[in-house]
Amino acid sequence: MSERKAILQVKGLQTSFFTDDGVIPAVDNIDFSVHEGEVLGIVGESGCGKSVTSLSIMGLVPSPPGKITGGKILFGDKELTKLSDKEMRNVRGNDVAMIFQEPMTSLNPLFTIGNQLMEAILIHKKGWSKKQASARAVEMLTLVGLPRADELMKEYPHQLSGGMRQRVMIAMALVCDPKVLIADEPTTALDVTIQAQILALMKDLNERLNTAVLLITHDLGVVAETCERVVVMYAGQIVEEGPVQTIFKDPQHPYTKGLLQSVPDMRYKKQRLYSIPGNVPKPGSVNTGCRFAARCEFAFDKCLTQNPDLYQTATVHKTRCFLYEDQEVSTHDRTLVES
Amino acid sequence: MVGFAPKPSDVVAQQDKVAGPWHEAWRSFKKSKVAVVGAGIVLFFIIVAFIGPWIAPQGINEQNLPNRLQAPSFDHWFGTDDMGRDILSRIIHGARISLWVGFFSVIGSVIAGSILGIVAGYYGKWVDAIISRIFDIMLAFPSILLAIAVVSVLGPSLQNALIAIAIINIPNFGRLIRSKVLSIKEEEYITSAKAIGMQDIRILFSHILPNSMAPVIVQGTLAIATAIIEAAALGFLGLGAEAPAPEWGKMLADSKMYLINAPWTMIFPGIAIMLTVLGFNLMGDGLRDALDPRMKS
Amino acid sequence: MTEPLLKVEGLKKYFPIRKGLLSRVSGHVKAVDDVSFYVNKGETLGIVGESGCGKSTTGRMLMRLLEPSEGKVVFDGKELTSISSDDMRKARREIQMVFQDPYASLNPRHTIEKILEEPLIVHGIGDAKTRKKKVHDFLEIVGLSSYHAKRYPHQFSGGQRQRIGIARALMTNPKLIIADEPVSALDVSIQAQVLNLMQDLQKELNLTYIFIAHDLGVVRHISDRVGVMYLGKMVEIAESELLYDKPLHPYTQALLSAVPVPDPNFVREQILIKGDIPSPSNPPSGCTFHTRCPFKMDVCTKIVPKLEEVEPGHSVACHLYGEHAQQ
Amino acid sequence: MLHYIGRRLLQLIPVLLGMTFVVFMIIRAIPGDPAQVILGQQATKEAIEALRAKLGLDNPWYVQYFDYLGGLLKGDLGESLRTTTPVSEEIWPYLAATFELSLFAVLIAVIVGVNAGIISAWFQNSWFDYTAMILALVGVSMPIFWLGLMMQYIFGIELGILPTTGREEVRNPIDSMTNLYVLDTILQGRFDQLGIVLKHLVLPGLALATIPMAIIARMTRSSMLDVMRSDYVRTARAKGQKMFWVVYKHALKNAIIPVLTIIGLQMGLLLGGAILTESIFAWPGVGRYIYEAINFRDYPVIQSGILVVAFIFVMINLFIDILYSLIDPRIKYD
Amino acid sequence: GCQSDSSDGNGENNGEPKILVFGRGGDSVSLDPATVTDGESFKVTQNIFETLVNFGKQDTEINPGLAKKWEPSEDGLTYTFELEEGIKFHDGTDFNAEAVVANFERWANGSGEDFYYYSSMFGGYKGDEGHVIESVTADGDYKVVFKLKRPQAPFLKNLAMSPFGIASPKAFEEQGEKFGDNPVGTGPFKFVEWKRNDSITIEKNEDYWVKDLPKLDKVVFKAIPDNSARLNALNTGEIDLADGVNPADGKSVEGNSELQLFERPSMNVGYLGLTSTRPPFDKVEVRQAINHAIDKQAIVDAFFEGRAEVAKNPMPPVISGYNDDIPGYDFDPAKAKALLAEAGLAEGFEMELWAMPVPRPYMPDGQKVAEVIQSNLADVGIKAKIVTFEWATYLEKARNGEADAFMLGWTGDNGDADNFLYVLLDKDNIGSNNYSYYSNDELHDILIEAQSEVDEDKRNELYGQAQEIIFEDAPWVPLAHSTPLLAGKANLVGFKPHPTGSDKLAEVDFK
Ligand SMILES: Nc1ncnc2c1ncn2[C@@H]1O[C@H](COP(=O)(O)OP(=O)(O)OP(=O)(O)O)[C@@H](O)[C@H]1O
Ligand SMILES: Nc1ncnc2c1ncn2[C@@H]1O[C@H](COP(=O)(O)OP(=O)(O)OP(=O)(O)O)[C@@H](O)[C@H]1O
Ligand SMILES: [Mg+2]
Ligand SMILES: [Mg+2]
Repeated sequence: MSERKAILQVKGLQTSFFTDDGVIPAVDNIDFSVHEGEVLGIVGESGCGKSVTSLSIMGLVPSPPGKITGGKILFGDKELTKLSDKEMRNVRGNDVAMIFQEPMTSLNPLFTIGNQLMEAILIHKKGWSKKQASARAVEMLTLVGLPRADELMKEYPHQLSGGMRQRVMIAMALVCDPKVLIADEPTTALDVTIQAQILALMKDLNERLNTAVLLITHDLGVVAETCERVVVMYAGQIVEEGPVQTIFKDPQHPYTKGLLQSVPDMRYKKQRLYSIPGNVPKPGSVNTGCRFAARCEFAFDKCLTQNPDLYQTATVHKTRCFLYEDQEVSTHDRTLVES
Repeated sequence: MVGFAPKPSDVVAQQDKVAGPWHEAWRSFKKSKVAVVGAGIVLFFIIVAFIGPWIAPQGINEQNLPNRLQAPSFDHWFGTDDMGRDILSRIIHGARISLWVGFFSVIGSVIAGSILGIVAGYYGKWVDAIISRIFDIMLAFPSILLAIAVVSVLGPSLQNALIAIAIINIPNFGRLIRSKVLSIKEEEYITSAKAIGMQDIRILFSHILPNSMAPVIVQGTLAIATAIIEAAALGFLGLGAEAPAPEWGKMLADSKMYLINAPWTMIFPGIAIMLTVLGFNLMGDGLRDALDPRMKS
Repeated sequence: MTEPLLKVEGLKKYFPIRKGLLSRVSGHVKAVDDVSFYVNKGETLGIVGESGCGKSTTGRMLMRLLEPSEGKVVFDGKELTSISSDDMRKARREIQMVFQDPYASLNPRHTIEKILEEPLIVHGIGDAKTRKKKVHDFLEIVGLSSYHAKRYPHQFSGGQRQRIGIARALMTNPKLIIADEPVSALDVSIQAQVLNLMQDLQKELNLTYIFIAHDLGVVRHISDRVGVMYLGKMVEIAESELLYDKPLHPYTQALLSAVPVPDPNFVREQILIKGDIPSPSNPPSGCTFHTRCPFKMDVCTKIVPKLEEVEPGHSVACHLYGEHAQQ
Repeated sequence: MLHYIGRRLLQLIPVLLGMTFVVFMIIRAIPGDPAQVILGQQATKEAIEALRAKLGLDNPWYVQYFDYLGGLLKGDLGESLRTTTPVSEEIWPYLAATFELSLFAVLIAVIVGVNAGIISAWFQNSWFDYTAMILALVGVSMPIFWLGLMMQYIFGIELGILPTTGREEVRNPIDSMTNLYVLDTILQGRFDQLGIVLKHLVLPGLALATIPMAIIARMTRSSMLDVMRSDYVRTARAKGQKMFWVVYKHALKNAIIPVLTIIGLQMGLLLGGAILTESIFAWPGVGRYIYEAINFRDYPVIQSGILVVAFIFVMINLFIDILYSLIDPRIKYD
Repeated sequence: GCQSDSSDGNGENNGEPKILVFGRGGDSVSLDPATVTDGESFKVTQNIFETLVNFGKQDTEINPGLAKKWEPSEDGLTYTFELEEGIKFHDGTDFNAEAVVANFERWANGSGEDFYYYSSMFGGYKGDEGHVIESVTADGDYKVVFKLKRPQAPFLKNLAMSPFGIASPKAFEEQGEKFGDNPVGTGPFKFVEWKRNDSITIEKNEDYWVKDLPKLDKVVFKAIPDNSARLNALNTGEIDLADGVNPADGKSVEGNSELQLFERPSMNVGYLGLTSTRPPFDKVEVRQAINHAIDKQAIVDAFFEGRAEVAKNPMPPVISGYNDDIPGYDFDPAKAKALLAEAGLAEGFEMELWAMPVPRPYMPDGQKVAEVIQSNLADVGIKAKIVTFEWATYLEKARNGEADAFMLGWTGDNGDADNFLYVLLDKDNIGSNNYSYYSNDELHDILIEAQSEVDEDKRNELYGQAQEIIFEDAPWVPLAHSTPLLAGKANLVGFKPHPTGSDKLAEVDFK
């Protein structure tokens, strides 16, 4: 697995919002990479910065008030944050594509499915005729499992159900064979049975087309079922990162643990759910100490004054918690393990 | 005690001190520079309206016919009008009337329009059909005729000009509110108000009305200018400020004959109206945000 | 057996689709089509089903926020469906509702104090002073503090808002609370807080819940009995253990298998049902699920299956279990 | 759709009936006697009495009203008291003139207003945004007569590039068949004349367009700001689409619907309320026609004139409603 | 710009046609002059139709018209007119005695308001008791004899009025009601086209009986309602002649070398009427006090820009019978106060001052003048509240005697004193044109006597007395006799504005 090349690397990304009330560092120094053909999950509570991370990669952070204030985003060897407008447009949809949370509102209600799909094609495929684009669009619609693709081309988004629309979104994202597909909560708005269909489809496409997928969600069930690796975010930072098996079996960060415990499991009835007390702090309101300290049952003095680093606790497992400070695998060890 | 005692961190998200709604509104209002500038302008004119009689360099009606249509000079900063009266003094005195006309005629139509619009939007069906059709009629109706009717029923006066203008503008606001109410009434908090057993009247005025005012504030502040100008335009029907009261719109209308020869008769009242509208507008935008607790982060 | 607190019989809601010059009714959206169930005092009835299957419509009809097209709702011995609308308004004191989106269901321009006091004012309970006191008491009960009273909804987190929503429902000492997807908009960790709170309150105040949700995990956690709806009909209703351990209706089975489980090692047999939910304005004939059902039989396209008890405490509406079972 | 149009047309009947009744009552309630006004200040009492009798004004009001309604049913709009010409015959040239001017003004207002609004929203808080907003404010707080006379002075007298009054060069009149001069000149292939006609439209068109333009600009701006934040605009950008197309294709079509409503409302103003503009630019439009009829208490002209304008106004709004459904496939009227 | 043209003066032109565009405030109502009352209609018909006798170029003296000679009988009951020969109507039919008779027959057979001016100038229609004309008969082809029931002093002046332009009998018989849209007369211009509310075009009558006239090929009357806009249009060259120039613009026209200013000789009076039935205006001292209180000169200087004469009588000086010996009330606030004290109103009183909402030729800006009057009255202790109504309402209410004091004015129809004094101030006309409800029996007797007095000198004597009575009783404050302004292109020649407001354009030409 580790032989796979990192195709998208986020290094020290920092994105802030400059509002009347001051600067909100929504994403604060984040590092992760997506490898070719893998499905990487990002989980975390609402407002922890998942969407801002993905928008930063796409160069679509609403500006003003948002701005990338630090770090690098490397696609291959292209530094995305340094690209000109025009160069960035070439990346969007072509190299990196994105599908959004709300299938209901992410398609323009006033244009036909065909129009919107073909637009996506014609932007990047210079010199294609409308006919070619149309053929390609139909092909993609079929690929994502939509029946009557030909007719669908002429229909409007409101004539489609939520699941169909999300499939159209996926088709649109994949139309130019992107290397990376960012899916920001692609199924939150959908019913469980439809969600199951969409997730199965994404996995299938990931395997068949070898597109790397960055799957953002707060549903741990979805992560468990679809992802290979998981990044757990809390208040703008990564608090834990590792393979899905490890995270679920052996969560290290107290936040991750709490998260896993508070999910009701359909398979059996818990007497009482665990719940992490308190709320996510407002970004920017915690300046010293661990951001989770206020809610953490294991917090000790150090946690209130110092912000822990992201410790490498195993080759492929990192945790931002002082409890694991001692377990950090030294660089030396790491190479040992890896070899 | 059940549930969880809120940990201190529970309230970390809300660092602002507990304060009354007006205080809150004021705080967020202050934050918007544009709104403060707007409020400053409006306040300036309101102060002028109040203390006008004491600060005006000359009386409002001191005619001096030999001295008519003098260009701005040291004695008459804004020049004199066709009766030889000091324009600056008249503008200062006129603030009271013009603000009154502009503001209250708009308030009048906003109130009437809101009530009709809300009822139409909320109850829908035939109530809506009737009110909407009445709006149609009013919109297609020449305002002059309406104004003439107002005079013939109520007699000529400034107040009645105000009423006439208010009536003329009712459908504009009514339609605006109605369309807003149509979306507000589908909001969950309206259903939840019904679910606790709330009466319609209370729902209408305590819940729907305050939440549908935003577009009206914006439109209303723009309408102040038109109202001032309209009030002057109705002067020939006897609707308007009683002569020789210095109403800005009338001063502007009176300047018509001297547009080229004595442009100051028009420029200064014009600027006064424009500044007032600018002030109300900027303030309106700020107010809309300030009165909406959501805008405060 | 004691008389149930709430009894629903043959409840229907058809929304007319108007057409033509004189807005003649040309068809109906059968949002709820002949639903019957009961709820006992002190228990929680969960209702699950996919979006648009009529869960909310059912919930709203119980309170007559929507007038039922047909059917009877008997609450505490009183037939709600036949009283005047003003009496109904007053009766709402006893039945309250908690909404899905805690933010949307609170008027953004009112302070929490005002929001909580309003039910009392509306029903003429207490004087200004006692009302204030009650507001503060209930804020404490749902785990907030009295100093929150002067704040606006947007100043609270999702979980806190839902607590406010629950507090409002409790203000008039209701007997029954209808919770329409009360936790769907919340994060898992917050969701846990709210679910726990609801359970605690139920014990303490002897409340009865109707809990509408689409998350089967959540419903299992909180419900004593669970009803599954599909396209305006109740297709299965059973005690919670029975339903989860041995789902009978193919739709219930599919639904259960589609829920992702937060365990990467759990391998389950997924029944991926095909296609989308048909339109309730033009529902399929016979069993409405037959278009997507993996076990479809001929009879399914023709005869509407009845909801029948196939084992104690477990009813299902499916031809696989009825008289046509062997065909 | 046809059903919907049919229903709206049916609804039109009570509206117009209500309209005639209201107008009828108002003009009879206000002082001022048509006979007196027609005959002028000099008129003697007897002459006035005689004229009143001849005009049927001495009948009870309901008799007069039902007479009028009866006429309407037969398609008879009555006859002007002043010119003794049937209103239906007389009104067309005025309507045509107004129609031409309003259309032109609406075009200006929409083209300039919508684009200004779009650019303001696109570059929110830029100098363009601020300038456009200030100009819009100036626009609404400027009396039409002032604007009109100033434009005449600048473009007519000082620059001498545009005619200031009327619809045509009086020394070189247009041989009109339809009274729609633009159409006439095109039909006749007189493109020199077409140029002249268009030139004559510019100043009154601009004056008339100013206020709607300002309102449309503001409306478009706020509508665009909403739309620009929407998910589908983000989707379009995520495809790599150029900002220009994102704005002018994806956002605009969505933002235009509330703007259409405003345009519909403004049409009422343009149609019947353009009296000032029509006077200053000597435009023989329907606004002045009705206005003068009011001055002269020319009852049939007032009644039928307002009726016709109201009819057109309601039709325009119906047209706009239909336009909605053409723009937005989700809107279906049945 | 306008037509540059060789000035050979005989109407022949060797290039472009000579077109005069005459900008004015409103459109005509109908082009059948007999049926209308509005000045804007007469402005046009004056050039299409001709009357038996004409007014002078710029006065109301009687000159030959279609009749080259006329002879009144001694008793003033018979008039014999000798007509010009060889004149044809525009439709080619002959103008002759027959035609004249036909026209008078048509008018005399009217009823109600059909021919308003006919019935008001000649006392009704055939069969009416007051009808002055006994008969109109043709005596041969070119002689017409009028028989009157009683002498009518202004008879010839009446005949010169525009409404009595002689129309082609063939045309009005054929056209009926539509004659107003297709007028046919004998005048220097023929009707061409009428675009309602916009323009009326008339063109040269090539067969006009007066040699070398008209000089212009075409005249277009263009309605431009706004005074300032009309002047702008003159400046841009869209029109050549503009009626109704604001007094305020007079100077700038004079200062413009491309334009020239015309003053229309005054035949009007603008006044402040005092409703003498309403206390305290029933007291003559109060009325006199108000007359003394108002500074007419200042008003004329400021709002007529000096282009008016301060009025002291209810009729303008150009009209024969004008009594110039009357001193008029001078501006004397002290005296006004004294008079008020005499009336027992030393403390002053409150009143309504009605100001007209629209500019009129005799009163360019009623509102402004009212403000000056208000301020004048304030100086003598009278608190006046300025009130205004929409014009039709204003007239009706004033006519009903609802005003304390009201501003109004009058433009003469035929330049006769009777048309001012009797019409405006006789008790017969209360409820009609005597808005001030002024009633004086002595005055009444004098005015009635003057109506049938044919001797000019005696008649003037009577009117002199009448004016004295009126002066003493002071039912009005006569304010001004204005000279309405017109402006034209500098190269316009031969234009002589007529005091009645209807101008003959036959001799107008471009240099
Ligand atoms: N336009 C904005 N202006 C100001 N702050 C913003 C803006 N957008 C996002 N933020 C801030 O950035 C933080 C992260 O937001 P983000 O949308 O990334 O959360 P998320 O993890 O995607 O949450 P969710 O699960 O609800 O989608 C939020 O706390 C929010 O306060
Ligand atoms: N006012 C209405 N008019 C017409 N149809 C309606 C109306 N309200 C609801 N419906 C229809 O009735 C059906 C049931 O709606 P309902 O809201 O009860 O579903 P639900 O199960 O609560 O769905 P969700 O999980 O999305 O809340 C839907 O198909 C909906 O389109
Ligand atoms: Mg997000
Ligand atoms: Mg629901």
